[in-house]
Amino acid sequence: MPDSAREFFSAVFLVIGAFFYLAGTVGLLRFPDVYTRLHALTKADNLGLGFLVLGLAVQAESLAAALKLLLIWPLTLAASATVGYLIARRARALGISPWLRPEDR
Amino acid sequence: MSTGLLYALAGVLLFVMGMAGAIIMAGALRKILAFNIMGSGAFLVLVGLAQRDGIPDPVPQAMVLTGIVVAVASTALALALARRLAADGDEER
Amino acid sequence: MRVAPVLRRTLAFALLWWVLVEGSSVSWGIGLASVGLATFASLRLWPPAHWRISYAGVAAFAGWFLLESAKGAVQVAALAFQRRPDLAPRIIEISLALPAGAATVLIVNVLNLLPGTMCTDVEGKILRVHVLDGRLPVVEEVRAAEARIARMLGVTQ
Amino acid sequence: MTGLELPLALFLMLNLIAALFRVARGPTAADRMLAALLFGTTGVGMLLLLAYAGGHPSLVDVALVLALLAAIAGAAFAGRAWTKESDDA
Amino acid sequence: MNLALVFDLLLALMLLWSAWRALAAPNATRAVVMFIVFGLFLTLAWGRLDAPDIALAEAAIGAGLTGALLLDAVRTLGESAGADAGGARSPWRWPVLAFSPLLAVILVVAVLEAPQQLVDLPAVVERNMGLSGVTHPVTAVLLNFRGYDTLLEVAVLLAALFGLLALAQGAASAATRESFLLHTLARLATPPMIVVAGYLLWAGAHQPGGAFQAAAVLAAAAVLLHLAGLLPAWVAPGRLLRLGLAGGLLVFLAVAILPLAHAPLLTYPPAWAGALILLVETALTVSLGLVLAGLFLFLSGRSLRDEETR
Repeated sequence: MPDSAREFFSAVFLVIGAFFYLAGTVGLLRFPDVYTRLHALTKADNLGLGFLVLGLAVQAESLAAALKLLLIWPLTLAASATVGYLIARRARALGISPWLRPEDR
Repeated sequence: MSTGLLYALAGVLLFVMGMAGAIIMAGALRKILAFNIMGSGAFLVLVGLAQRDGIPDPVPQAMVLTGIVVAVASTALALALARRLAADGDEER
Repeated sequence: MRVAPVLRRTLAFALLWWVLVEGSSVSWGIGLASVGLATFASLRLWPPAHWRISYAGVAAFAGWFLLESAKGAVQVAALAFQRRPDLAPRIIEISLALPAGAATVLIVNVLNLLPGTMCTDVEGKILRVHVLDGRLPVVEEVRAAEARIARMLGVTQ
Repeated sequence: MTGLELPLALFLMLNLIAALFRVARGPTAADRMLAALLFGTTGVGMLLLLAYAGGHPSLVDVALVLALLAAIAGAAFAGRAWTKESDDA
Repeated sequence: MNLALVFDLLLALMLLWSAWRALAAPNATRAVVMFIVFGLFLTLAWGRLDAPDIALAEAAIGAGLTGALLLDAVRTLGESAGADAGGARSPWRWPVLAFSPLLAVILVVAVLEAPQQLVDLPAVVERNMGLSGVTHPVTAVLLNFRGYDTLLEVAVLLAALFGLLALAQGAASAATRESFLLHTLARLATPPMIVVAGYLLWAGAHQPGGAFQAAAVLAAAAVLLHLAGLLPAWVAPGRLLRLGLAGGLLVFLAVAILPLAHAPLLTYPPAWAGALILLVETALTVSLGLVLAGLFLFLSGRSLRDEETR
């Protein structure tokens, strides 16, 4: 790939990544309870990191360097999924009841 | 202002904050946290001040690296002391 | 002990080492030692099981997973940017068909990353799932995820 | 280097700050545990961007270590100290 | 305005904010959480200061060890140990609060007015790199130019562990049966952690990394295994563990003393320096990993209070 095309794809992926981070943060700020906030962080931020890693891997100098970047993503996914579960379970153990729509209550 | 100088100044403020905390705070755990913050401030000053011209300086970096490891060891020792103190306090009661 | 899993794991950790050192070939000594130690630790912590993992299944699963996790993020983004987030959360209970152990762990992890589901509890075969939008056909999606995992690991449901 | 790395690192920093203020406010103990998730995603992302923004390439290794260990802080948060009392004050 | 400067300013402010919250939070758990967040910001700051070696150590120790250590302490000491954040009862409160800004101003002026260094240390290190046996300056300083600092530091770590062993009393808690998800993660993540530790040890010779960082990752693996209930807390060190704990120091000492016949302490012959440093670093990685893990595993769950309630 020529360098200009690489830079273009890299920039596109990075911006998409940043968008999902923003979505995660907005969700965290606006969602009503800890369970919904968990959804925001475990889904949006993780995809944000995925795109960010992809955007940087496009720029990487060697295949191994790119793979090293891409390796970080599944590691974070595994950690996020596990920690998300631990927090949700803990929240239930603490007796925090989930937020419901007024008509569902 | 260079990056090094900025973090050195932040380090000064952290050091003073940690020192005040270590004197004022009552709980053992808070005192330990305050000491750690104080130490981190000193580390930032060490490295930041040496690099205020923007040239990385390996000597303070190596010192701080060992400092961090010693800090975690002393934190563990201090926590062990705090536990022993709490346990002895319970016995006297 | 069978040789194949040992070889497979050694190869995987050697690949990890190659990626970490970014292809450098200096000083393989430490590399060999740590790959050996890692393989030993992995065999101790996770003795080889008698699954028949299908590689085509893994590839298909990975593609599906990437697509679904993108969907999940888009769903969250859409909800987050709505003027009034249209959430209809509820907690549902699903009885798992997958065998206990690794397959269950995998489905819990996968559900946490897939659109609109977040596991809060596992009791035996009962899975309690927090759902972002209870109006969507979540149970069907969980069943589909189960089927894919079963196919990939070669286990019967 | 596309020139976007540093602005995006700054953008992630602003995200992290907003999220942390939210998380620190609670109201429940579980909300505060969400800080552990921010470590793994936003922290790692920022380190990677800094590495490619002309910083040291070794910051990728730092991000890798953080990603590998992110679960420990989370496990310690969720598994160890939280009780109902730590929520009241 | 310069974006890098904005980033640095924000980061510095967040350092101060998280440190402040760690001191002023209303209960111990929240204080510890903010302290862990402080560690994350500190990692980023080291990255900005072109100090990836320190950032690596801070990331590994901050995320892997400090949090677990402090949260465990909160559990055994109880929230009361960290209570009274305001310190309203301390007679020193007002004098200290009045004096602190003054001290801050004095120190800030001192930092701003600090004279230039008389010796240009980076240049000196640079000139002597050829003799060090490695190509990464921080490792050269740690294990060659200022090797005796590192030697004594390892001794200090060991002393801290002995002190902790002497203090720890009561029964160590058995491994708790944790969530099966964490269990799985720990079993899956430990082998890659070993490879990463090996990589960091390998990296030390020519790029950021080395024994300390590798040891911190190994210790973190042990902490994760313990948190997941796979590794019980250590009660008393057996013979093998004792050898492992002290081995690094012994190898370092042997390497330091051997050239004494024809050179001062800790001068390696340049031809051998690389190999000797690798030997010392490998031994240190194992020993320091065990020492750091021991700091958590010997202490974990021990408290008389637990026994009384039982």
